[in-house]
Amino acid sequence: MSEAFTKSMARNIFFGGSLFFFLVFVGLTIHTTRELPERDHRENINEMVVLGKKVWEDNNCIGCHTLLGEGAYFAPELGNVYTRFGNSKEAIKGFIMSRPVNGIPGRRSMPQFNLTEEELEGIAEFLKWTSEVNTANWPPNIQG
Amino acid sequence: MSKNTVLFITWVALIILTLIAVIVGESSLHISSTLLIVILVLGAIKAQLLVDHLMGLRYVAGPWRLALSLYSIVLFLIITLIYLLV
Amino acid sequence: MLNTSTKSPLPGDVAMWVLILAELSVFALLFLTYAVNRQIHPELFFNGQQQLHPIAGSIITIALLSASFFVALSVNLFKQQKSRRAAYAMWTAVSFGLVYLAVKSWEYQQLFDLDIGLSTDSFFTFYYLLTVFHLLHVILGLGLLCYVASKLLTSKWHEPNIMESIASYWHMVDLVWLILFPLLYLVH
Amino acid sequence: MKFQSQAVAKPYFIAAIVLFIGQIIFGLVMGLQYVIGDFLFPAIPFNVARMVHTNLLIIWLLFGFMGSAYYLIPEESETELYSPKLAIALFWIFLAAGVLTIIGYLAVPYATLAHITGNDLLPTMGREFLEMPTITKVGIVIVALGFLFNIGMTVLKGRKTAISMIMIMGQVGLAVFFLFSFYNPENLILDKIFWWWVVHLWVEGVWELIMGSILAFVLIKTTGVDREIIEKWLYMIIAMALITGILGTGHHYFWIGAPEYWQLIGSVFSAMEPIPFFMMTLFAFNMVNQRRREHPNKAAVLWALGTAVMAFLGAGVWGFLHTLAPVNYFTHGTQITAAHGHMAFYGAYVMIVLTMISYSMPMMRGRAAANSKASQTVEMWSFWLMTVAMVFITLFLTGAGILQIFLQRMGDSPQNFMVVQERIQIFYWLREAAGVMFFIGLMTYVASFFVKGKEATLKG
Repeated sequence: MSEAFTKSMARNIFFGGSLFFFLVFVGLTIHTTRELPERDHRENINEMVVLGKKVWEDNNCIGCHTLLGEGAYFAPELGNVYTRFGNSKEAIKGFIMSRPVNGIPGRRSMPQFNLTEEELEGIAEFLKWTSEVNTANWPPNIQG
Repeated sequence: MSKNTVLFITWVALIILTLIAVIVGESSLHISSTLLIVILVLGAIKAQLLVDHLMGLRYVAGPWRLALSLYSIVLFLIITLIYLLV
Repeated sequence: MLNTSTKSPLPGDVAMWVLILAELSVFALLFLTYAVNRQIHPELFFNGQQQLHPIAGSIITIALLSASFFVALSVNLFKQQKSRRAAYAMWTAVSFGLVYLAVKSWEYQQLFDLDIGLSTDSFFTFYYLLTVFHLLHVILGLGLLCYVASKLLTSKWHEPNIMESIASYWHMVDLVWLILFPLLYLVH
Repeated sequence: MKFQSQAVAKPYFIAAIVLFIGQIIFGLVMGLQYVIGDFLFPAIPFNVARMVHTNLLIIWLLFGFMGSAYYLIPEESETELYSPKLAIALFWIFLAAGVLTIIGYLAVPYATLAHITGNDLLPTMGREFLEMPTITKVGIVIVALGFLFNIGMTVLKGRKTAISMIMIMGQVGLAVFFLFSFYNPENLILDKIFWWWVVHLWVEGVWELIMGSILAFVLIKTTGVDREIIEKWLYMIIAMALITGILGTGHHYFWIGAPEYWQLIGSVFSAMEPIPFFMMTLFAFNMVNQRRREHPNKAAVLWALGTAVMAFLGAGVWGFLHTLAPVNYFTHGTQITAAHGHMAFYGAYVMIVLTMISYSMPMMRGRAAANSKASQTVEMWSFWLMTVAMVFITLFLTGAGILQIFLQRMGDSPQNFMVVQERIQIFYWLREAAGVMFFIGLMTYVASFFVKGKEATLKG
């Protein structure tokens, strides 16, 4: 078994291989960004949706919830909450407004974030927009 | 036979096998299962010729020739089974 | 076997062969997924295959096979210390590679004219992923062949390990096409 | 210790262990909140505890990586560190930024923290693992630049080995990909796609380079095997890691709105991602078998072998469990993901830092090569306690995930999320118990530093 196994060839394979696949990845990412508009309906992003995303981030909702399956697994998935709540923004806003300040004894509970009416409208718009993104019909059912 | 002539013969054989496969493939619109097997077997033969002579693994020590030969044969076999059974 | 010929060493570097085995397994996974999906949507795949051009496919196959032949020939000549003739063989291989590139881009042009893209449907996702992925490997391979060919011509370059490794890489790329061609073009 | 300036790594490792303890404490808090819903509510809601848990993990691993680099680079380059004073200064800056951020999470509501730290100027907060205020992110970048400058200058003026070059590539990659955390577009889908450039290309890309170079360094020192062989294997392992890992990012693009060809690319390439970890296990065991010397630091060798195995199990096997698109369709966003996350992070990155600490700390505390026999035994106890506890945590979360999928995602009458969470409480209780076991293991680990005794001799 007199095979040659040299460090210089291994190094070349490392540099050549990773560069090649990184370029392929960048190429695919560029192609993805070109195909995204008709999948994520970005034309529906109005300033309320933008405010909603800011409210989502400023209150660290991702710390308990998952959004399109990514985040914390403590509270329900919110990617399709708009459809689960019967396509009604009022239901979402009502739920958030009515969170008890000291929570529910013995059970997990969502804190009261004291959002203004505009922020509530924003977060509802943001969740509505997110539910309309084409996610290859994920999640499997309405429960998310 | 010198190495170069073996290469030349392999090359010619590969081209002929390719042409046969194309003729068989284009002979009918919907490939019957027998023609399917013929094409895939031709593919396996070509792959074996390439591995043995062009890659030069014919007389190489170690599992390399076996691995490469098995690669194409097993792959063609699985694909044939998928096509025929599923 | 008649003549108990002596066992020759593996051509090229083991590191390259690890890469070759990795690439072959990626393509194997893609081929198997293709076969399974074809059985799931037989007519979609059949219609897709009708858009392809088997004649162009066979020219490509013959071009790649010839390139492989000249690469193998070049390695033999190189071992017989005929560097200059090995270089010419290598440049011939490169020219066959260019034939492949020309015919392949013609094929893509036909599909682009019909507005068929990567996400048109499941068949063409497979078609583009498989063939473009293979194309990129051929382009990388051509770069390596050009490197070797120019080295052979100029200095007293004598690196059998690099020469054989690059030749083995090229043969791997050709082997992938040998499997891809019947699968995509012929079996419909 | 060949070079005095390597001692700079000591404070980094001490800070790493202290923050590690903090991380596990908040892990226990969260584990309890899973079973006792209103535990510490509303003082420390779950999302705050989670931020502290995950950010402490990242900060202490970064401390560990930087400490490992400060110990490894001078010895590899056979020259003193360029500027030990800069390293210490950066240490205090990074520690201050980290501690202040954690205090910020705990002291004020997150929205207030965002407002105080001027998140409106350049909003980058509120995203998983990147919850730290924008100013902290800027602080991290400054520390990273200073750190890279420091080790870069050291390598420039010294011997260049594959191990130090790969360590530097890994650290530079870490810094470069962290810059993507500043990109926070209004379009959630674009935000997610490039968020994975930070998270995935860290843990399944450049961090594997850092891990590989540390493992190779420790193996050379403990087994005495020829550098040429070890570095050849190292290059092959990290080549396979990047070849499969970069396009492996696709397994995060299945369900977040990206085109559906990612389901094919992501599945195929991430199915190959266990291979570099399998090669790393072969590599570690092979080198230890072919060792040319008996290194007295048995604990470090155990950690090195343990890292290879647990990385393969956690990142490789548990990763493959849910990486294929048809499977991921059901497991995405369930406890299966949490199970993989725990064992992968512990097996690959926590353990490699502990390996380096276990190898280098005795020498930084004035011993020739290893702690006393007694101390090493306690340390080995902590290894088994923590590793077994982590296996249990992963098994219990996998059980929880499978039941969750069965109840919530399968069948014709899927149940509501909160109802399902009630049904799988048993697994969360068991997981909390395993978490306590892990904490005991960690305490044992800390105790092993204070066990006295005659130093184990250098045999052979």
